[in-house]
Amino acid sequence: MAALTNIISKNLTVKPVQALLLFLLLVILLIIPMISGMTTITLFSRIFILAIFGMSYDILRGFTGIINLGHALFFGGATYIAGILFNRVGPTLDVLLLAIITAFVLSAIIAYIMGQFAFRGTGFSGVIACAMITLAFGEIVRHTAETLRDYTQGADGLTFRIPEMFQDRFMMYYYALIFLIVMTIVLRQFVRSPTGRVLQAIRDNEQRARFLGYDTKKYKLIALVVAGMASASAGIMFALLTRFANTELLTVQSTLNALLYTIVGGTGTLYGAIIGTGFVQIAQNSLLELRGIHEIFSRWLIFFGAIYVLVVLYMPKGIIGAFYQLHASWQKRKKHG
Amino acid sequence: MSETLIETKNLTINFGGLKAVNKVSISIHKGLFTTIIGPNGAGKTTLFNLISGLLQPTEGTVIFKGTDITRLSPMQRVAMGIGRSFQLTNVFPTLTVHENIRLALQAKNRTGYRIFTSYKRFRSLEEAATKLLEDVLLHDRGNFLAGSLNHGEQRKLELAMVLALKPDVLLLDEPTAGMALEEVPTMLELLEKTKKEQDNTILLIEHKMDLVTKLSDTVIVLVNGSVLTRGTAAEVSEDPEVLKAYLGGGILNETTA
Amino acid sequence: MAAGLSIILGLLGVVNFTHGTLFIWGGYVSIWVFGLSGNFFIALLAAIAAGILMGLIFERLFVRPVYGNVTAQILITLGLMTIFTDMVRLLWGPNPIPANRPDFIDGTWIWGSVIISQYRIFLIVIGVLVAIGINFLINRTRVGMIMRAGTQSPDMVQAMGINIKVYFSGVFAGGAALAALGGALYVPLVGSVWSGMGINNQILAFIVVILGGMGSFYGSAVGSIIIGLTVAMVSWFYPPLTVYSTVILLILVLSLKPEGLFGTAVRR
Amino acid sequence: MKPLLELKNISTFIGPFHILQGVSLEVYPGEAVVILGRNGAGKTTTLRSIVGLQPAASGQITLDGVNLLGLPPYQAVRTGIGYVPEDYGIFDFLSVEENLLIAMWIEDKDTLARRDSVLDLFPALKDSYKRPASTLSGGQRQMLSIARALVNENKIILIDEPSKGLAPIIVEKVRDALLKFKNKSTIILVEQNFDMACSVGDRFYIINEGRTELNGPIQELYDDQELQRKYLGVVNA
Repeated sequence: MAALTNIISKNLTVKPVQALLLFLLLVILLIIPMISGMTTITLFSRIFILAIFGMSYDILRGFTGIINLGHALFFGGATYIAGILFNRVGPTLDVLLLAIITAFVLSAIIAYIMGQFAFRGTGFSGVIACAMITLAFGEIVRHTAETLRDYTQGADGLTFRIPEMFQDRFMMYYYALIFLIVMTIVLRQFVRSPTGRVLQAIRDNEQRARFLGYDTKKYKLIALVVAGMASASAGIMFALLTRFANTELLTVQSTLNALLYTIVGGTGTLYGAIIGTGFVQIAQNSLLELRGIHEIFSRWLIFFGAIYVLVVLYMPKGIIGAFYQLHASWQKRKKHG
Repeated sequence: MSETLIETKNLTINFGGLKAVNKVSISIHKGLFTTIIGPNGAGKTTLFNLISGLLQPTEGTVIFKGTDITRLSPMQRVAMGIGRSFQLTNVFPTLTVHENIRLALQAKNRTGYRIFTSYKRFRSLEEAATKLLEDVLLHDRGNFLAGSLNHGEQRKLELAMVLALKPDVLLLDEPTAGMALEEVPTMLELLEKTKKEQDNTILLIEHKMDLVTKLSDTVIVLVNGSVLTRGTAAEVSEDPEVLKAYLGGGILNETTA
Repeated sequence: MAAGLSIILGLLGVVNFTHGTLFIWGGYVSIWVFGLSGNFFIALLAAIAAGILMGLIFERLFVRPVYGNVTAQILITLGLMTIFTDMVRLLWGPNPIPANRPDFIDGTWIWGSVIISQYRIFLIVIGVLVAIGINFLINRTRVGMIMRAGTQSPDMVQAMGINIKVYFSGVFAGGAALAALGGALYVPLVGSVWSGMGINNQILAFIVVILGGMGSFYGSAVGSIIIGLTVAMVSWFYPPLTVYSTVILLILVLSLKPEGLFGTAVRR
Repeated sequence: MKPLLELKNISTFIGPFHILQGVSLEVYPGEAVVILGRNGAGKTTTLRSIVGLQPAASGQITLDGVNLLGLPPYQAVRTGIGYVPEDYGIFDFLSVEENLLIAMWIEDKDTLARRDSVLDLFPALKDSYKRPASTLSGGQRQMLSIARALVNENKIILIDEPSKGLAPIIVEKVRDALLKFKNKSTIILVEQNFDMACSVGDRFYIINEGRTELNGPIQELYDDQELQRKYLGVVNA
């Protein structure tokens, strides 16, 4: 096991202690399905997949400082693409591949076009313009999905069959876990690349980045395309998990979900999105179980909004940030005491 | 005289009727240290903004190495070799000091579009960044977040970032602004070193006259958006017109009379 | 409604996503009070009161800490939008509620071949009255004077011995009241109210404000007319394109001229 | 005699900039104090710290025994300060009349009477009384800004570089106006125009690098050219 932690530690450039913790976490996650019921298994699969959606948002909000209010279109759009193709062509692995390619290509193109419009301005009005334009793009896609009832079934939702190998919930858990690990490594690599650093520089101080000679608009476009594709990949996995898509997936609310995952966990950290997703999803599930006590517990969105506003106001760095703060003050006290 | 690096012709900008910079024609010669002085509101920083591309002039042209760059974006100008620092400190606060410098180096080396390679793979950048940190006396601050540095240290970091771009001309906007008095001599030393070691062309805005006198080859005096005079520091400070601009003419009539 | 948003965005420099929510709250409250009291004007007043109350709460508790931070404003107001939209569903249920027009203006006038509903005329009258009222407030009163001065330099207004924060709250509440009034008036026009109505109108209002130039009251009036005409024309020729046309208009305006067509752009 | 306005060791930051690093000054009733100093020395910031627009981090500010430190600007001003900022602070969207009205938080008979007498001081303003302030020239703006500081019964008037950016003839007019009401009120004047400073001021303070370094009767400074060059000219000693 020491050798294993060593490998993890070396390849992920983390401290041995952290590597050991990561390894333990992995073991726990591997064991969970064997000792728990179907609800827990599905909940965790869901968390794994939505965490990717959250992380893709963190690339934008946390690392580049972009607010994209139409981000759900990549996620929901991919779910729809997979669903429609499975229904129209057939639930086979070939079709899944086709869906993945289609979703990737389309997200990249849409992200590119969206960025061309959204990243024109800078400063105060630039932020507003970006939020509005992305919101508008999201609404266009949602509206299109509602209009094309023949394909999407509109608000009623589209149910579809999926390839056989994904039908087993138990195995799906592991697929989702592997998917999460792979995507985390990929995105982590991205934010640690020279490009990723430039994105953070843009978030910190766009004007200065321009005066170092960086074409900041191009970098924002890269960020949006990468985030769009990551979120599309999560959308496809989501299709395989739920076998269902409705226009709810495309609403601003859905985008806000991703936003909530990242800010609860901590923006600009990538892992924060995973923690945030876990926290939010588990909170949602527990609240819904309290439904029997009072009707208000079924109004998830009220709690959602409340958590969200409180986090923005009082815990802008999220759980990870709060943890670091505690850690820092604890060490200070140790030093002095 | 040596070759002209930057030339402005009739540079003018209007801010709602106010001519912040009015028909300024100056030429900056290669290898010289030129300082711009002038009372508050004389248009010094605005002139920098016009040369570096943050603002577009209402009239006139900016020529750099013989090319008209008046309509180019700031990014393009940086690529051509114009590096600038800002009057207000302007670093990337949530990145480490080391990363701040590396970003500047990386911009010069054009490795910004390597999407999936870890930045740690670029050894030469790492080393160059460490070297630069030593140059500006920040070597023990490399792993600090830039935002946690004190003000004087941030100014030094900013100087290092401009140096990292290895520009043909450095525009430095009041590198000592807001510094504690004790820190100013260090900055002076750094500027002197920059001037000596690397045969740089430097354009500086500064208020502290002792600095100006020690550093400059040429001084340009800007008043109310126009060039009043230019010459060596000694010439300029003896110029009655300049005194008048600074003192409002009060004593001058009597001293000359 | 656009006027309310324009005032908030323009005078305070606050991006407000709660407007759509205030709009539907106005609608629900007015229907509810109309049902209780049977008097349409009391219902309208109740909607305005609800708007003011909510506006004050939003401003005091949530918006004040984030003045000057656009990103936080967008995030916070989006959160409030979520909470209060869902609250509507909790209080009045998720399904559309039918809304009746008050009897005295429910009829139509037939004028040659043109049929005009009395309610539309009523709306136009109210609209003109509100416009005149706002115009009077802004140009003829001390409050308006302070508001106009505040757009230029809040600091200097403070240096005149005026507590500008109170006025900021007032402006925010006033904008909120206009949104709620807009909702209360809109609902009888379309005949029902449902919780999803907010976001559509929010987008429309943003378009109007941005088209007209942020903070410019006359601009947003012109913006309303442009939007109205575009929507009418597109829905005449090819109805399914209506939503696209407005949204595309928004994208074009924002990306070509971010400060709006009549831009007194917001600086700060 | 007790000073009317007293600053003790004021320290003010703007963002990370430590602008004022120890400013102390005393202003006695009825006198006109001039603050001099080079660009960026902290003269404007001193005025802004008194009014509270740029709150001081530490030190002591009292006006007529009332503590001003920590008060929001609107309360600080109401203790009796008229503030004429560097860029005049005229509201462009308001008419000349409204610009005066907005400053009058009490609209009683006295204030109205005072307004009329102030207007007599600046006849140019009377002519464009109903016009939007955006149409005023630089000199008129300066007059309006000063007039605005005079309409209330203020204990002290702070004026920031009234000569800046104005043509010499206009500067003369501004000076005349200042001289006219100088005897009636206590004034702090920040000035780079030495002429203006000498003719209006009774006493001077020199701020250098964010600290008050020197003070005395204005005549002393006027006679000492070495001093002038050292602190105000382009040459450093």
